[in-house]
Amino acid sequence: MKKIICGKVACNEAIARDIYKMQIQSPELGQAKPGQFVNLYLADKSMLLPRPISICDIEEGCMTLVYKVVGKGTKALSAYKEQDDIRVSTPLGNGYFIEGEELEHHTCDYRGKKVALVGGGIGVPPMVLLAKRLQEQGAEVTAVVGFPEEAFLIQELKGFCQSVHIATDRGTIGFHGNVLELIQEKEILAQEYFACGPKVMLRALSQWCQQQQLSCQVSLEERMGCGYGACVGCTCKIKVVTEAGVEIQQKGVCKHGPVFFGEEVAWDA
Amino acid sequence: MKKIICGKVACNEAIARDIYKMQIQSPELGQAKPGQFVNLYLADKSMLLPRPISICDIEEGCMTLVYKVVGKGTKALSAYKEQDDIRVSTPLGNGYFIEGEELEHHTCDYRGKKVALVGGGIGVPPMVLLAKRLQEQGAEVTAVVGFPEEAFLIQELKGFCQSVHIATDRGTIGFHGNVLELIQEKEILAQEYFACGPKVMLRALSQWCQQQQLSCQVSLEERMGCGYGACVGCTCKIKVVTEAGVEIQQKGVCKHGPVFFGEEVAWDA
Amino acid sequence: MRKLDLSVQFAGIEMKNPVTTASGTFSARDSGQFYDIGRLGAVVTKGVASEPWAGNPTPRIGETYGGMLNAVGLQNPGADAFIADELAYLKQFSTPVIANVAGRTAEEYCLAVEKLSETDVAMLEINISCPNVKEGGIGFGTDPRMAAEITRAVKSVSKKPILVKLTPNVTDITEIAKAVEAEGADGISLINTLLGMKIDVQRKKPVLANIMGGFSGPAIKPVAVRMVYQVRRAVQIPIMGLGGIMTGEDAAEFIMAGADVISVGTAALVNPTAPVDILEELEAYMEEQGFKTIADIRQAFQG
Amino acid sequence: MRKLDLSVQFAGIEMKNPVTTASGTFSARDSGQFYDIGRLGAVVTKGVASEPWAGNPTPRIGETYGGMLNAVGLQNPGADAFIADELAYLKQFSTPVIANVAGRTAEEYCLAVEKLSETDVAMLEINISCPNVKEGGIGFGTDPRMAAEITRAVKSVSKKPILVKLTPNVTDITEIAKAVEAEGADGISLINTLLGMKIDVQRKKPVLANIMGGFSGPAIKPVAVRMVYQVRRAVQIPIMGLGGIMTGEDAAEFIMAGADVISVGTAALVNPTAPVDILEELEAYMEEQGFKTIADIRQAFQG
Ligand SMILES: Cc1cc2nc3c(=O)[nH]c(=O)nc-3n(C[C@H](O)[C@H](O)[C@H](O)COP(=O)(O)OP(=O)(O)OC[C@H]3O[C@@H](n4cnc5c(N)ncnc54)[C@H](O)[C@@H]3O)c2cc1C
Ligand SMILES: Cc1cc2nc3c(=O)[nH]c(=O)nc-3n(C[C@H](O)[C@H](O)[C@H](O)COP(=O)(O)OP(=O)(O)OC[C@H]3O[C@@H](n4cnc5c(N)ncnc54)[C@H](O)[C@@H]3O)c2cc1C
Ligand SMILES: Cc1cc2nc3c(=O)[nH]c(=O)nc-3n(C[C@H](O)[C@H](O)[C@H](O)COP(=O)(O)O)c2cc1C
Ligand SMILES: Cc1cc2nc3c(=O)[nH]c(=O)nc-3n(C[C@H](O)[C@H](O)[C@H](O)COP(=O)(O)O)c2cc1C
Ligand code: FES
Ligand code: FES
Repeated sequence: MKKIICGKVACNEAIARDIYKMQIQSPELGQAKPGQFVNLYLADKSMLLPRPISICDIEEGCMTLVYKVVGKGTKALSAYKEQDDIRVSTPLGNGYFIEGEELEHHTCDYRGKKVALVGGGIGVPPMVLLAKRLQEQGAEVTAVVGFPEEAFLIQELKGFCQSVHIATDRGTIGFHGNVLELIQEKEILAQEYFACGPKVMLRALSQWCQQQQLSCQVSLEERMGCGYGACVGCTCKIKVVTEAGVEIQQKGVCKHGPVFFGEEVAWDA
Repeated sequence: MKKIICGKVACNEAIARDIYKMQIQSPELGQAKPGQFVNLYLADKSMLLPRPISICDIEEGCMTLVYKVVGKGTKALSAYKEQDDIRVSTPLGNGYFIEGEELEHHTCDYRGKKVALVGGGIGVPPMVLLAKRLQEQGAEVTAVVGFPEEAFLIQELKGFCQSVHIATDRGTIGFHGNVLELIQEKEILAQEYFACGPKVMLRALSQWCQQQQLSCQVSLEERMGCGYGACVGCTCKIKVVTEAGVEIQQKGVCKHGPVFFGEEVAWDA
Repeated sequence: MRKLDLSVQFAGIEMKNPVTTASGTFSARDSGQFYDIGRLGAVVTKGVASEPWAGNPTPRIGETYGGMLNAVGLQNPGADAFIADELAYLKQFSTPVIANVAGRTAEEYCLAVEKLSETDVAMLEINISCPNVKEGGIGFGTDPRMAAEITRAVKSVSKKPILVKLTPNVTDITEIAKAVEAEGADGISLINTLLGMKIDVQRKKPVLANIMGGFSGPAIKPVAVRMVYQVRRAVQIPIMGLGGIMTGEDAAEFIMAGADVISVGTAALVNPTAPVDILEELEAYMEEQGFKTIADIRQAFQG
Repeated sequence: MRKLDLSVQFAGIEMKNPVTTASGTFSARDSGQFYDIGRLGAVVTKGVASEPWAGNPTPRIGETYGGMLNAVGLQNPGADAFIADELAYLKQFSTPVIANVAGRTAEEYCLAVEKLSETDVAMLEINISCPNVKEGGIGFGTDPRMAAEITRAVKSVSKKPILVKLTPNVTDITEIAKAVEAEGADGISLINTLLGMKIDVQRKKPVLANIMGGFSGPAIKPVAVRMVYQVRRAVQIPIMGLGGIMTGEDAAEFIMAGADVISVGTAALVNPTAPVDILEELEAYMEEQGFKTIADIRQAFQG
């Protein structure tokens, strides 16, 4: 059964401007797939809805989250102190498809395979756990990460990647431009791409991959209510092949996603 | 100007079943009159209204409150820990009339005067500061305090009173009965009575004092909104002598009270 | 001590306790991953129409002080898919199913009701907050005449008891309640969401793509309790009370106000196990107060 | 950087900023002990009738999740005492005074308006949420015909601009707004309190002696914002927006929705300095966004 557990904040510190790393401990925390997220429930009772945050890293009993302060909820989160209690769900969503099951025409064996992980802004955190798992499965992992100005999680990524390429919007660090421009310019080629970040980035990358006939998995974001499939708040439009041809269906980001194959997503619908 | 200050909880401990003593520190805490109260503003943002609590004791920079857990707000209050911040108003209301000003036919000099302080349940806390001040003014102070079962603040009262008489509803400690029965049975006579407690107690005492032609000040309680005179939520009915005779007017407990002379109160209106 | 008996008779069905889910905040497979659905008195399913509806564009969800907004727009797969999927899945639980029905015309409501009447749902809940496309999109539930018309229409085709779910966005809720009672509604559920709006002053636009949406959660409870109280004194038929119930004491509050059974909506988004937690808290409250039955709670009220 | 200019023209009066107090939550002497009243754009005083009203029995106040209930029942000393006391005291501040007026019949409203017209109040705000004793106690503000009747009556005797304050407890707020605009109202203020109720399940009785009461505070803001937005699109006259404003961003939200000025009610009970705090926060928001005037806020809205 899924459940809401009461964790303890083990650390909660700024790692870049407005970016915090929080570690939560609980004996009830098990494993998670990269790309899964958790719901954080705030102590301030005027804010009812959970805040979904991707799992950046997880080990038995301890989970790492990295989040940006963008509003009231994440602001309240940034004020949590060590040893504070925090209510958190067990992992939600499906995560990236790297389990080795046969997925239609997509590969299932990552041994020796070249993969590129593409993260933008607060889309970078889930790339850490993903890099770790893909490396464990024998893949040759490259990360391409973009930020407005200040980079974070670079050391963590370097632990699991053969190379980490950085782009910043203003050229403050690394490449001056966005991640797709960086990929194209530096010809960072891979057999499969995994991405998380702003919708414009995911869409551009996905279209480029389609042109190149490369597989691409993207993690979508949508404003959520429940985060577990009950409220039908978080839909996205997905192309589904039915007897009648290709049909656009509404899928829950929290339940059917957040990860989809780039070519499935009906970007313009 | 009155203000809301941010104090620090210096202690918050159970002193009897469901009864807590909280000390709040702030350099902005000045003096207060006995019978005045403060508004406590809770951190839980789902509860908006302040909780009015009588000042039990106050010294430069530190205030003592004693409260009973009766509902959500006081329950939340009991969970405050040492060093927690707490928003609290500067003293509100008028307190007991012991300033020495000529108050119509009431006395103004307490030197050598016999006074009795009558407290019931959570009406006992303000009696501590009152006893202290009346003793300072040279009065001979007796306290008569009643509880359902368990007594509290007895030591504190003994510090300022010549004698402290205790009554409990079930006879677990001291006299078996209520404070008025105790006063009558033990003939605890004084020139002036000061009371705080449940309305039935205040009313019975006030009527008895009127029969004996003794002065009696009572501190009323009413469900409050603002606690400072803005909402007109907390009215009580007070007899006022006007040109047209005795008129019953509505007075704000928070603003015109909480202390009134027993004979002013229109108990049945 | 005698054991607690939480069972209730509600508009012709037997329920082991008065706690149900609120339509649109419960999905058998997803909610069922957090608790045993079989423990509930009944489940109320997400609104379903005769044909599939696409719902509104995203963002569909917003948060307000102590509440939330939604503009899901009644996205649903249509009655046939609902029967084949959600309803078939729910068969395994020993819990009565109340199917919530949406429509844009009386004919659409009736079509869905006819289909659902052939299944083993225990009861149908008619959501009359939907806009009436034949009368300029004004909500059926905001006018006693239209509310009566829908009730009459669905009653004439339904083989199941009919609950009519009222919208609170009206001047006089008792007028609507009396109109649906007069047309033979077996029960009333209230309240549906208030109409609300929020603007994001950083982005300078409405939080919901749909601009306005349904406002629910603990913030709205005082309106819900007031309406249950008013309707209880205006009609004889049983009431399902909802709107902001977060705790067992909230459930007891609705029962005192006049509800026979209660539903848990937004609370289940805030805490997935809320329906069963509230059931347990209601039991604890009854123990503490010495109440043995749900009727004891109602009778204790000095209103 | 150019200095901020928060001044607004509102229904014929000049205000140095758009922040006012909400009727019934402000008392010049008592609120004035916490902040300098002179800083506010205007003050709206507690409802006053032609003669004194006793109001309701206590308890008059209850707390709800993110909100509160009140059943003060418009206790007031009558227009004469109000003029002699509160109004005289307010003369010392350089802040326009908007006097809120209550009544049980059109005649009573007119009597109070006539008396107040002779003073130097800047404007009158007519609270039409009061029950009409001549028509069975139904609220004037819940019916467009009655709302129009009161507006016409007070306009015919008033020498001051008239704001009509609408109740949100109606099916269609725009209908009422249009009715009062048609009768010459100079502005509209909304919203008054929702009708709410709370039961204390420990004591087993309603929290308010009056059973039901006015529901206010941040909990109700989504309803208020929605109604301001709807009314802004239905009428031309200026709007005073209120209902749950707690912060400067909340104030900006109402301005984006269509309010010309805003009022702070319940927030001032939760925090006595709220009106001036909100003014400062609004200034900070404007600075941060690069807005120079109140009109800039409204124009930035992409609604
Ligand atoms: C599957 C998923 C994974 C995510 N992972 C991360 C992560 O690892 N790190 C991170 O910093 N952020 C992540 N986010 C985004 C994060 O949930 C929001 O930034 C956060 O909820 C904002 O809360 P707030 O109260 O601070 O913002 P608000 O004041 O509520 O809003 C600020 C902005 O955040 C968006 N937002 C608010 N709540 C949600 C929500 N429940 N779902 C989606 N968007 C929301 C709003 O649309 C708005 O644009 C993720 C979102 C999703 C859906
Ligand atoms: C002038 C004054 C001085 C007080 N001094 C003390 C004191 O020294 N020690 C102490 O223990 N209690 C004192 N009280 C009572 C105290 O304010 C309430 O017990 C407290 O506010 C209850 O809050 P709650 O959330 O726990 O209760 P709730 O769940 O809100 O209600 C429980 C009970 O407390 C009453 N109550 C709640 N809020 C208020 C309020 N704002 N004003 C009055 N009654 C309320 C309710 O009517 C109800 O009966 C005083 C009250 C007043 C008016
Ligand atoms: C996300 C969401 C979806 C809803 N969908 C429906 C629906 O399909 N049919 C319906 O009658 N009510 C629907 N409602 C209204 C709820 O059933 C309930 O009446 C309302 O939310 C008030 O209860 P609450 O405060 O406990 O949520 C929905 C509410 C929410 C929050
Ligand atoms: C205690 C109290 C008393 C009020 N008295 C009046 C009144 O006399 N006249 C009036 O028009 N509105 C009155 N109101 C309504 C407020 O002015 C305001 O419309 C409402 O509370 C919503 O705003 P808020 O959420 O900011 O409080 C009163 C509200 C409260 C809380
Ligand atoms: S957030 Fe509720 S279904 Fe996805
Ligand atoms: S509590 Fe508001 S006037 Fe006394």
